[in-house]
Amino acid sequence: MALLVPSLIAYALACLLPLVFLRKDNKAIRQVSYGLILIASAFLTILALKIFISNQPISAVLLQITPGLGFSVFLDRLAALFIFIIAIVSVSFAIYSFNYAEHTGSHIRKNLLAAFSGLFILSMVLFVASGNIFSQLLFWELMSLTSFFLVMFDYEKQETQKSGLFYFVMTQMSTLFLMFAFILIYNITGSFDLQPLSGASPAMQGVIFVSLFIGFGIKAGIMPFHKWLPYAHSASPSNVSALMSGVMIKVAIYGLVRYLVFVLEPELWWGVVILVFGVVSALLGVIYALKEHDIKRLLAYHSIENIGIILIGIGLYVIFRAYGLPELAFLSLAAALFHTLNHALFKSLLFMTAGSVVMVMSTRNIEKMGGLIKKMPYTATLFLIGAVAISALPPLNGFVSELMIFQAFFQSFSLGSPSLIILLFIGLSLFALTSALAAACFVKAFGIIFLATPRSEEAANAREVAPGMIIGPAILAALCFLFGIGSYQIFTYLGYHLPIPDMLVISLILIGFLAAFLLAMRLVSNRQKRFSDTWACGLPALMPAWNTPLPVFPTPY
Amino acid sequence: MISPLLVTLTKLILVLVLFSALLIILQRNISSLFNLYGAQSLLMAILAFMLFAHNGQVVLLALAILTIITKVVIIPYTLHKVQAGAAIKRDVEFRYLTPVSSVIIGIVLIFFVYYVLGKVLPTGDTLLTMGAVIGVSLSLMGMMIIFSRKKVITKVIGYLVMENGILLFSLFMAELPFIIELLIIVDLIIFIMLAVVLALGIDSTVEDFNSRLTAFTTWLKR
Amino acid sequence: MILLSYIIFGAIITAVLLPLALRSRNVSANSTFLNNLNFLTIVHSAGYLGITLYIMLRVPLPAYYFKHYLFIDSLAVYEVLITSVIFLLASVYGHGYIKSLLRAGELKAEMLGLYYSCFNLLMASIVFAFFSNNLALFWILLELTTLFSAVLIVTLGARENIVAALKYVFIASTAMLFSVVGLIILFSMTKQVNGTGTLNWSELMQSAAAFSPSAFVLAFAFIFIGFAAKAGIIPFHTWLPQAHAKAPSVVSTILSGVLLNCGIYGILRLYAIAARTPSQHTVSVILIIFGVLSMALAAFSMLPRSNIKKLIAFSSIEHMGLMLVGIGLGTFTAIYWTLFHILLHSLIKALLFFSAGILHRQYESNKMLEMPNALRLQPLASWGLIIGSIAILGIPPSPVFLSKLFILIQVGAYSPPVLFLVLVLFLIVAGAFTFLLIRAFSRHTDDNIPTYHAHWTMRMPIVALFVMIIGAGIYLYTGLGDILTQIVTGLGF
Amino acid sequence: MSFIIYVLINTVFVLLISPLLMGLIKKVKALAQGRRGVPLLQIYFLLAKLLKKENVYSTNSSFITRIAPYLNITFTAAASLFVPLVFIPDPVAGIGNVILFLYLLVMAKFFMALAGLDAGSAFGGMGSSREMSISAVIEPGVIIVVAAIAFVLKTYNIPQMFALTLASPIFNSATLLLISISLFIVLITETSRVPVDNPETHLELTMVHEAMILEYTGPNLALMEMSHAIKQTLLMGLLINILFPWGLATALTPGGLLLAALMFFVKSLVLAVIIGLFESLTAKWRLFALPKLFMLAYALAFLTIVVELLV
Repeated sequence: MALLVPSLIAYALACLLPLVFLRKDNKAIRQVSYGLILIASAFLTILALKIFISNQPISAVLLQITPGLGFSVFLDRLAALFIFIIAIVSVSFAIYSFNYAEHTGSHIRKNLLAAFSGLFILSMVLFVASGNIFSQLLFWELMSLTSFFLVMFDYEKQETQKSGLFYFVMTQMSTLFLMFAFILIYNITGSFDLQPLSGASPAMQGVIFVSLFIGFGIKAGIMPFHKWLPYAHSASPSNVSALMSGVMIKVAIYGLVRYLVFVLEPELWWGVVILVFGVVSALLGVIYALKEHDIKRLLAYHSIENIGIILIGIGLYVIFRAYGLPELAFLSLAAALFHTLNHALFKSLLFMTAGSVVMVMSTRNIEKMGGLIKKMPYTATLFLIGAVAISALPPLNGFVSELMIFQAFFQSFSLGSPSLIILLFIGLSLFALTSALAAACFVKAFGIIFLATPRSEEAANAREVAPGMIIGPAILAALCFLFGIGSYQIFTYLGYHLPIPDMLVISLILIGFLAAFLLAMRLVSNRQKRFSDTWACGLPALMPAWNTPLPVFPTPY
Repeated sequence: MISPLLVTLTKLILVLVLFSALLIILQRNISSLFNLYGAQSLLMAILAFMLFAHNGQVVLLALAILTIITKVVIIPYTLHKVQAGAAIKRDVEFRYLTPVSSVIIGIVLIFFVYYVLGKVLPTGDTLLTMGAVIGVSLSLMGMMIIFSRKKVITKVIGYLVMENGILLFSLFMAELPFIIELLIIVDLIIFIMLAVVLALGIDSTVEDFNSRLTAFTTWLKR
Repeated sequence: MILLSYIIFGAIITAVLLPLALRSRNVSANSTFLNNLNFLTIVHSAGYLGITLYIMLRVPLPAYYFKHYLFIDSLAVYEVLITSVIFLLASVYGHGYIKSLLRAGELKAEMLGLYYSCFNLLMASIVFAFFSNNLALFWILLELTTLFSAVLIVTLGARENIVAALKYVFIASTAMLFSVVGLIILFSMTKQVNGTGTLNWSELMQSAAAFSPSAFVLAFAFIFIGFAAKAGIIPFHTWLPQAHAKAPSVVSTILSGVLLNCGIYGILRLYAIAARTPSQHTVSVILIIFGVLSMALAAFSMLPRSNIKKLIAFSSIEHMGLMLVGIGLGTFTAIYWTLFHILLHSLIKALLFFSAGILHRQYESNKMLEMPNALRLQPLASWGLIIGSIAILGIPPSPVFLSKLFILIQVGAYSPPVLFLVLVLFLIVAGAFTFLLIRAFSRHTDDNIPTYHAHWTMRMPIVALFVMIIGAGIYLYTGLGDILTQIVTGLGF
Repeated sequence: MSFIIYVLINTVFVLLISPLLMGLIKKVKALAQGRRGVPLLQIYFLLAKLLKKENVYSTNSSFITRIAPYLNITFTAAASLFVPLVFIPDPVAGIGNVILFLYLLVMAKFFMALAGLDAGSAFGGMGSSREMSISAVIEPGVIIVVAAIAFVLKTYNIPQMFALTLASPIFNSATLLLISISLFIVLITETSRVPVDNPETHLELTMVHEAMILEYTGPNLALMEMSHAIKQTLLMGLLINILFPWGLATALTPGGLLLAALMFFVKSLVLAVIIGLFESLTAKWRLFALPKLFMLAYALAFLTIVVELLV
């Protein structure tokens, strides 16, 4: 409590300060505002970690309006995890924004950006911290509203207008379904408190589940409710895209998990529904991403893919729970939540570094880029780390969570129903396809953006970005390593003994091998080197246009 | 209790009222409409007077006098005067309904109203039922006129017919306190005037209309 | 005799104002004559507000006057409070707005007298309509409001204004005549029950239990037609969009913020009677059906709009539908939040129309495609529209969120499918608002458009409304809640 | 302690035998085509020669080109720990997790593909793009094959799989034979062989793997070739030890190890002959025809699961 309230106040101040001095073009005010966000987020990170480690839920009433109606706070491990996600990304966001936000339009817009960012983070934190349905709904709407304004940042662009309209209608649709579900819940329990819905009939529970799923699903960007996501995420400023893609869609996952685990009594078919939607989102998300040439839209489609993966985990959880397999159910849920955290980290990282690139290049078309690794080595390295993480490659964090899902899938032989097992194996193979396509996509993205030769004037004249825009993402990159390599230790420390490989050992072995090979090569090989032009088929010079990989990405089957 | 003669006479007049309404529906000449309306109002007054003769309530007498003064004399007179200044003499445009179909629908309406009110009204009192049914039907016919005619001036007549229907209804159902009746009638007169002025405005140029409206204002505050 | 003070006050003002108004022929925008008229109007509305506040604080309620023809109870005071606040703001706003219209030549100087006299008379008649205990008296005053507001609509003198006013007058008055039929039936019913007929609401409440159900439903249906037309409920709404869109923004505010309330107020009073008769359920169903239909029609009509004021007008229909549903649900919670919703709806509609008014002065248009650079040229009005829209859509932190949520909860308890339908309608409305606002405010042109400098009297009410809308949420917990509880119990729920 | 010994033994064995197997297949192919072919140990000579040459870098290239060979061999070598070729160790910290094994190989491939793009040559880009697409399309097959094995053997740890098949006298399950066909297709694909890729060509538009490493010379090329050879050995080892695990040592005795190494050599000889013959008998397929092949692998693996479910 001691940390929570001051943090909330700091966010509120961060929002109010630029609004009060809206017409002043003063960089210091914005810096203070982002500074407040930074401090508040740091506090919240500590708070979340404290709760997470001690596993003692915090529950308090912030403001009691009338009996049965008020704002209350409930933070257990689940909420703390999501608070942690929000806070840690916000820390990075604030550092990144110190420099980035100064490059965005007129001073009033800069001030508005700072103000709405503060409010946006505040509303997300409060949604997750909410202890009752009423405040959840309230802050959900507030979050939608502020994010809408952030999407509308470049409101004069035709494209943004379309995105904004699309986004607003979709958020309202999500509110529609949530309100429907919440009101049904309220009318069953007669209070706004989050409590198990044991009295309701299975049919009613089913209706509530479906509307909750659609409501949260729209916000999370599940296919076929995903249409808004690529539009909105590419229209907003890149630092905000990082928040939206990294955090906001996770808040929807929080809602879904909260209701599935604590309120409703899931049935088997729910799990199947979630799983099917998850697989479809994952697969189609990545296929759309492969076709994309706009870097931010590409990343946005990958968010859809990763939300699909998270949903696969949740779906498996429900299925295993319905079959009375608590250990597997826990493994799946842990996988889903861990992937949520991981995706938040590497997707924000990718969006921020992509934002740096877009800022330097003033275009989002990756075919105009190329060769940036030599101009922007730090940004390129950070992007590479993000790309490795999102492609689920060991030993980074993205791999660990996908591994957990794979393992859950592999153990589906313990289920009784053959048809269900077949379904799970089909899901498994499509999931594998997704994961491989993601790697292919990021080879393409990283290769085209950063490698080879510049394909435009801007790319040739690119410069490395300001330190804040390196440090912010770098924190996330470091965490990607930490949560990848230390995953087994972290789970064990928290008291969860999961059957996953100890990535620390693997990493040590990798380092050992690397050192060994370096040493061996030093000893036995010729260490001379020479530089020469790339072989250009005998032509005088290499054409930059050649090094675009052919669009040979056959649609599977 | 009520003398049979009076009952027969009342019924006769009620039928006449209905007949006048049908005539109004069919009529296209505007000044004839005013005259028809005046005649219908006179029938109202006579009805009110007959009811007064029967049960001796002063309210009814006052109502009869009031009706004669306003609806038989003042309103038709004013309407005629206003009409003299306007260009149109005949109203031949209709929406949704032609006069003939209006008449058919009007007859259907009467049966419908009889059916609905028959369920509510106390049975046995045929006069009351008849009065109420014809009153409501008259209102509905007036509404039909408002809907089907395009010229505002005929809409006004439709409105007046409606209002007569309601007067009829109230005569038979229950006598409202006089003050209320009076207020309602005054209200309606002001309203009619406004409608007429506006109607003229729509049929003339805007500048012309402005001066008329000003004149109306002066009249209103006299 | 507090009520007397209203009458005396109104009479004095009218006595001073009317002769003044009638002298108007050719006056310029800056004449003392106009200032005087304006000042008197402001004093008039401020006076009502003052007296109302005094009543709220000091006078024990309910109080009856003039043989129970007039009375003051908490509901009436509440409605009068809303009315006088809106009128006060409108008259302040009108100061700058009317001058601007005069300068632009859209309003003829000869019309000024008519405008101000009708404005003040409208105010008086609405206030007394709320205070009438007698339903017939209420009906008469309601007719008068139609009359005065119609005249206010035509003061602009354009042809479409006349058409709009005529449509309004005919539809409202025709429907109101049906109310008389209903009132007469009601009167005869009380006569059967009590021996003497009465249309006094307080007495109707007492004898309601003895009414025959079918007759009462019939009477209710007839009266409902009239009041529904005043409130813009489908299918009697056709006058509303045109009238609201064509009228000067000050008048639109009054029409939307106050006049529609009169209709809803009448229906609420009537429902309070219905709730004591055996036919409550039937009446509820009627109200809910009409309410939902209104919302549906409004929602679908809002989609293709390009005219801001028309959109706001349809939004009024939608909210009237919601209030009707709220009343029809007939539970304590539903009525409580419906009342709160009435207050907020009035305030927000005022905010929206005031903002649209300034934009109209800037661009001489209400069409969304004709407002380039609006956010830069008129930031206050633009943000007024944006925030007003957010508020009216019921998105937090707007207090409308509360009333919407709780009415919806009651709808959910009544029937989940209806709840879902209503939610879908809300979505459509939200979409329509966003579509129009985004299109309107994202227009950009490089032409140098001269900025219209809105007079401070036009800007001040907008700021005041911002404060009041937020304040309403806070006030709900610091006093308004008790008042609302008192009203709802007073109505017998 | 035994783990460290295992690491040493397995790594050294893999490093030693991989070039030999590579040469073996080459030889078999040459013989099948009626040529004499290069000596069996040619690959060792080649590597030695490459180590002596200098590294040539493109002026367009970045540090990716420099680190890729090392990362590549590191990850492949790490993956080799997951497939015990001569000796089954006790499970340690998840070493042997089949998914981790696959992804270590993908990681190696990821950097190789990046390196292919780095120099800005048209060939490299094309190779990377094709490699990643092929690997994406085969991935469901690979995973489902692995899952089928896991499903049959009820474990997803490779050493345990070997231990299980070793414990049973003859084919643990007939279904494993079905899987082995799928596994063979995976092997062909992952090691860039006909009909998926042609390891012999260098400057044809059809090539995939060779195109990516086109820009490498000298020691770096040696590392790349080496890791490719290791990868091939690992996949062969996986196939061999699941189907015919006989001879694998379960305890650390010098005699057992020697026998196991010998046994593995003989078995891999047979497999190399099969691969060589297969390569000689088929022609390279069009890129867009490949999904048919992968679909076959997928279908067979799926069939395994279905059969297993019915039993």
